[in-house]
Amino acid sequence: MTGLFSEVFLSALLFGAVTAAIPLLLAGLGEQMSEKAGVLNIGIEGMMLAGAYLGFVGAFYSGSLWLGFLTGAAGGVAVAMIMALLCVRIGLNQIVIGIALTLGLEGLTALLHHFQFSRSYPRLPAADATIIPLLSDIPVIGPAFFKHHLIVYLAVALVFGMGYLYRRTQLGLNLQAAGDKPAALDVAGIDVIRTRTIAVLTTGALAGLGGAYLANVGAGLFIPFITNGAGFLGIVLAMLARGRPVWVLFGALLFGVCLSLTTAMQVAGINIPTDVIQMLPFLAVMIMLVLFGRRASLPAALGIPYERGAR
Amino acid sequence: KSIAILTPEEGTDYGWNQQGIDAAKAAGKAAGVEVVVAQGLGYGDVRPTLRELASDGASLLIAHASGYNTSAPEIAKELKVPVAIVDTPNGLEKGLVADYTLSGHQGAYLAGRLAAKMSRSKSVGIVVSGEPPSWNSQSAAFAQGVKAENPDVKITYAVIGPAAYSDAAGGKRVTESVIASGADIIFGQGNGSSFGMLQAVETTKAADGGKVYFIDVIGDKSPIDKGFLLSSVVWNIEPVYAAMIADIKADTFGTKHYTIGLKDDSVKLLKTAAIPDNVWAEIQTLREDVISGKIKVDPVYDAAAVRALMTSVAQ
Amino acid sequence: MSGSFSSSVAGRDIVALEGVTKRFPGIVANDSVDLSIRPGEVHVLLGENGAGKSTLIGMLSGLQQPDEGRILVDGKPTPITSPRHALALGIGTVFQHMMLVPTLTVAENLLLGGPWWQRPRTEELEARVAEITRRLGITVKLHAKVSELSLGEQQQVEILRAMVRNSRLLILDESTSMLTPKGIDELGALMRRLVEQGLAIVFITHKLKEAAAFGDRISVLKLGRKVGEIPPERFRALGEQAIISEIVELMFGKQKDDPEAVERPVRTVQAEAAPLLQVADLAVAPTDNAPGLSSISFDIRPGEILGIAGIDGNGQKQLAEALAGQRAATGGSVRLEGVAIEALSVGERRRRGLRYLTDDRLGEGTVGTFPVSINFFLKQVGAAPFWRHGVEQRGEIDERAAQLVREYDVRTPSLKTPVARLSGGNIQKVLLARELAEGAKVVIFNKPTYGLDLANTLASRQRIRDTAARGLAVLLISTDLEELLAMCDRLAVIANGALVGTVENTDDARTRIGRLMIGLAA
Amino acid sequence: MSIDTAPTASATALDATSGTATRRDILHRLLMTLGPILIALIIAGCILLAVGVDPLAYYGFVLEKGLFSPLGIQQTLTRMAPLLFLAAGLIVAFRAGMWNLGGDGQFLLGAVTAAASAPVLVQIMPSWLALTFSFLIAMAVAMIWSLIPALLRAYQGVNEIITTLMMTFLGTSLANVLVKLMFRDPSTTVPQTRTLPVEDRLPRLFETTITSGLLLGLAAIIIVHLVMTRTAFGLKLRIVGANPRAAVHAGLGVSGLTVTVFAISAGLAGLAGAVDIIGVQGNVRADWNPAYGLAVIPAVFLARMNGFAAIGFVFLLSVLSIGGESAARRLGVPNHFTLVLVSIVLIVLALAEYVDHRYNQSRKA
Ligand SMILES: Nc1ncnc2c1ncn2[C@@H]1O[C@H](COP(=O)(O)OP(=O)(O)OP(=O)(O)O)[C@@H](O)[C@H]1O
Ligand SMILES: Nc1ncnc2c1ncn2[C@@H]1O[C@H](COP(=O)(O)OP(=O)(O)OP(=O)(O)O)[C@@H](O)[C@H]1O
Ligand SMILES: [Mg+2]
Ligand SMILES: [Mg+2]
Repeated sequence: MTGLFSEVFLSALLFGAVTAAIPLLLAGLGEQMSEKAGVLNIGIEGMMLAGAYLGFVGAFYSGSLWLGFLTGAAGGVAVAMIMALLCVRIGLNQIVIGIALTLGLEGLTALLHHFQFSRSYPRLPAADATIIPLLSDIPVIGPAFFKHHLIVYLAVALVFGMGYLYRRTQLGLNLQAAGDKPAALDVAGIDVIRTRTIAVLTTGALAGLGGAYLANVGAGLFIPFITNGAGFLGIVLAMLARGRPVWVLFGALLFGVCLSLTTAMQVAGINIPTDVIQMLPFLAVMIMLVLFGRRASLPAALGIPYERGAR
Repeated sequence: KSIAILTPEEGTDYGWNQQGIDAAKAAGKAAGVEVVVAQGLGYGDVRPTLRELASDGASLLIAHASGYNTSAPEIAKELKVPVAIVDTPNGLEKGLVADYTLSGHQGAYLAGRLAAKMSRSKSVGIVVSGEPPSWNSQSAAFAQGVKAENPDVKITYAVIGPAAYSDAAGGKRVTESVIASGADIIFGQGNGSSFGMLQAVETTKAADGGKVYFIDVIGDKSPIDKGFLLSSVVWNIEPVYAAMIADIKADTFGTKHYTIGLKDDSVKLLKTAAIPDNVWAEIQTLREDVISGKIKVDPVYDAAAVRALMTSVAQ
Repeated sequence: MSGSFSSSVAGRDIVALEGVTKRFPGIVANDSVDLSIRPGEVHVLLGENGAGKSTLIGMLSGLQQPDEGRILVDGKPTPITSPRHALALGIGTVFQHMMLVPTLTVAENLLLGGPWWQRPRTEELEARVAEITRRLGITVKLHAKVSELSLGEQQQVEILRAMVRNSRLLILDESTSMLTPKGIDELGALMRRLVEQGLAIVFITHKLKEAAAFGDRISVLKLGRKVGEIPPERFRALGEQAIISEIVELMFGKQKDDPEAVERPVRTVQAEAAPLLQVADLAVAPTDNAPGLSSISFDIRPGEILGIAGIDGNGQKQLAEALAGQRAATGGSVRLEGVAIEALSVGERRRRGLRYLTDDRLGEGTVGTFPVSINFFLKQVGAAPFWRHGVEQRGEIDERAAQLVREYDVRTPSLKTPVARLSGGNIQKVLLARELAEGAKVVIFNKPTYGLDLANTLASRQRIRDTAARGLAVLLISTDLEELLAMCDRLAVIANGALVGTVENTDDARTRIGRLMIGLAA
Repeated sequence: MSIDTAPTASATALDATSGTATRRDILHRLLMTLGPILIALIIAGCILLAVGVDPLAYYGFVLEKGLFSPLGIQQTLTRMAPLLFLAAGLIVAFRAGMWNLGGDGQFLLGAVTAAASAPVLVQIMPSWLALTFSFLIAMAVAMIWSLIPALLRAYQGVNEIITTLMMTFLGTSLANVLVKLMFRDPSTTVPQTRTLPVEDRLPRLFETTITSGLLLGLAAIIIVHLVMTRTAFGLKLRIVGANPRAAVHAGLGVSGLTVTVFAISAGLAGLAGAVDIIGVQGNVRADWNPAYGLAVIPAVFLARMNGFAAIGFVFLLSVLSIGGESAARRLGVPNHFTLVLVSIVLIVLALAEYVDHRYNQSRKA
């Protein structure tokens, strides 16, 4: 059994964990922003699918991954615009619209795929990696963490950017107020609807980007239902992270590592059914909730549409 | 008059669904009967579709998914319509229920021999997106083939997830890990996720810097190949369906098992340009041996047994 | 007072309302109201609960748009389209309901509204706040979370916020309701200084004495219509008493001198009777944002009203909740008619006759979206005759609800109206009706007249007195010392979660309480 | 301490209409439902046109195969049975302000335990008793499964949206593990539970193929509706849902009620699983997850948590899913189009409700 866990294999596992974590990270960061501003964005799975599809279409036809990320983000934003219009502007129920959008995008992207790609199944070439000098030479860790596509480092940098945004900028204050007491924000002269719209559209962009990464880098192709519930995991991550972007990062990595663990255990010949291993991240989080549950509070106005002057 | 086939996914997957639909169409055409295709039905309750197809006058319902093998016989009894189901050898009922338990294990065995011959690193991988019986039997036979060819070849077996059929990203990720563990030939089974495996093979270099090859199952992906497809265990279900239609006409439906195998080329290994002719010739000899019974390949359907086989093989 | 100043700018309205009408489903909240607001004047707006004062303010601050009529700013017709617009016009409002984000700090709340791309300019703000607070003579904890502040402190923050924004027109909607007498006087002085600097102020209150003391001009609203105005000239000509009686006449159409100065009726506290409520060494643990209680002990006899005085946020709410069973006590005993009840649930305590009238009418007293009728019976769900075998008896409920609406003079469009649509005073009447219903033995009133108009205040006080007269024990918690002196037999003072002294309500009670409140021995 | 009064309030905005409806109201609501559906069909029709399919033919098939043909309507009604139970469970939870989004996990565990117990029990006791036991077991298991989110919410204030979503991921995996490792039918190669013989399943109604589970489902949702609107218990739950602080103030045992709500809601979801297995499916295969919950949640909202309206929406969903599959097959559209159709219908219905609400308000003012 000695050869099983070679350095190359270990770093491939960790590399895979990071690749799997990035879409969750982006979705979680996006969802977090919506939730901070008081919008429960259940439609994020739909936004990811739109991003995955359009992202793939963009990258495939243009041959540029970056253009793919752009079109993917735009796809997410397009779906988010519906959400913003229906749930933020005119205050429709966020759960109804969210689920409807998810169902609709599942169907629509599958339909488009059927007419467009279901005979050719085009696949993209490997994503070119940005190799970080020095760091990438560290054994195991280096190839696992420092040989990714540039967008991965940007996503991680975004975690800290978001942290800064929330804690140090006026917009961060606005977002928090929009989620905790929108009326107070309104009378302070900031348009609540606009603030929430910004948040939802940002969510769309991030979710779309996450979907595009999943399709273009994670899989290298698009097939129907490719997101496989990643959006819902993003919701869970965002809620657990309680407004702290770094926790989304930790959570996403936990899920990624657990996925790679599945492979590692199989290769090591440990015979636990994959179902059981798949339960591990959820079990871990559940146990965390049982132990530290009380602290998982959410914005007071989450899910409640804001209407000026309503009693 | 007409026969109907029901598949869980669209018949454009270069795999199980497409092979079933294409075969049904071909068999129908040959026998001069109309073929109704109900595809993309999912793995839920297909009783409504079965009833409707029966009431529309189909005289044979082919329930082309193991998930349909409870509902289809029930509808057969309810409406007195012949149905064909898969993976249920003891479900036969004269005039009503026929079983076709398809297993490409003989072909997979040859694929294993082929992989062992061609692997430069003496390490091959099996990646599956789930563990249904028909895949298990091929995984096991592949491993047996590898070991029979060369006991020193390492086999790495990895399941993407419990039901990761459409998890293309997972397929790619797991395949990349398996390649990193040293494999330079991947035997892959999985519907949508197998495209992710293919992508991984196309974009990842083997340990020696060379190409990684992919061995596919059931369907023939050469139309979309970019030069990484080594072979495929191709199933041809048409003889099965043709026999069924004939049995219905002869009133012997539901009395026999239909199988596929190397003998009549209903299971065959795909020859690609990547396989050198001498290797191919050796494989053809082995094929004769399997057909003649000189080499015996037994199907192993149970997931736990397959895993046991892998670990024992892996040592 | 402000004569010299207002004459110099007289005639120039900062803001004027012309024939402004605002309708809500089932109600005309403002009906062709004209109003002129001038620099250098404190314009007092008076009116009963639901008269439409807050609605008027809502239109001035951009929250709502009038259905008819127009608003002139600096003489030009200007539709005020949003709160941002109102702020840009120099209209700063302190709303009746708290408008601070509880999870942000005071500083962050004050900074809210700046350009979004900027870093919050904390240093700049600190300097500015220091200057204003020095001028106003108040202190604020800039870096405390708002949720940790008492309601009084929050109100100060809101006033400060309006100041920080350089408002030309400052609107204060019932801003004194949470302040101590001293705080009210300070606010009065502050308003005076501000108008002297050329600001205009609109000041809404239910306390006629405040109106008379701080105002320059008074407008009275009734059922959405403006029924009268006392202009500054007349205002200055009249004395306090004359002003008050004129207001009362405008509001109620009847003549009566200072209506709040009712005689304290001689009551029959059964001194020898066993106490109905005995509290000994009650203690509650402090939480993140509320003080705890320590060794609280007192008795109340049948027919007695015990008042709890003190500055808001010193444990009054904790005391009431601990007695009612809503908050876990960490020690001590509570006995009702001699029986220990400290281990009983809220519902069980209520069934035994302990009633608690909360000060948080919308937050916990009612379910805002439920109809008025159901809100009468929130604490009796399942009880006969309104429910039989668990099944709702709509007829019985409506009948009794209609009776209570009449008896307590609840002004509501219908029994089915969601209770949150009623004005504060009418919601309070619903609560009173609910708590004083049959079976009460001990009643805890927490700020029972907070936010009520004069008529409702008087009616509520009378209910409380009647309650005691029926032989019930009453615990009256209030921050309004006048109210306590007018009602109670004995007064205790609460400070930092402990009772610092109890005095009989005799002539010198006021000074003794005052000494206790500022930390001296009585 | 803002636990989550959040989604609560939006739930209660809908809850205000618990009163009785007059005939005119019902007519109005019917119009306000059929109108938007028509509009949704037109929008979806444009998509069909875009992919080269005749929308009229498509809808003709949907109606014929989902509603007007005897076979179609029977299938539709049969499909409704589990959905009705799920909707009933969601109504209880949503009215009480608890966002039980874990319906699918509870459903699957109920289904698996029913499938595991029924075939065994029918061999040792009369069929009706065996099925009753199976139902009870399924209900109990789902209730126990809901205990963790319930207790966390009741005593720790942990938001139940997170916990129930996670429990659904967990429950789905657990259901598979149970099928593969514990309750597996040894006589099949495919991992699935033992099959309940057709004659032991719930009887069919009259001479049709409609399962009598439909009646159970209807009974469940109507009882739930009446309990929530007409009884003291229901009012207590609604108080907790609309304003948890008011519930504490009114002396209601909020923690106990919370756990009760979760138990009832999950129990009904478990029963939904059982009724699907015992009434129709007969067994559970590994990796089976129809994910009914996701579609039922919006239906319950659109029905404003009114049981009778929910029946209507569940019926609509069933017609669309049964007829949509048939129409798609006949016209060569991928079956995924049904998802798009359902989505458009949901969105337009939600919009219509908003427009209606606005119109009513402006008329009253
Ligand atoms: N958004 C609204 N929707 C419906 N009705 C409203 C709304 N706002 C106010 N009302 C109604 O308009 C009337 C006037 O209310 P308003 O709050 O202006 O009274 P107020 O004079 O401020 O009373 P209070 O002294 O109790 O604060 C009340 O009957 C109230 O119920
Ligand atoms: N009189 C004014 N002085 C300064 N700025 C003004 C004035 N009127 C409008 N504005 C500015 O115009 C912009 C638009 O105003 P506002 O945000 O109220 O409009 P809106 O977004 O169209 O409507 P809503 O109020 O419904 O959001 C704002 O940036 C506001 O600051
Ligand atoms: Mg007011
Ligand atoms: Mg008031």
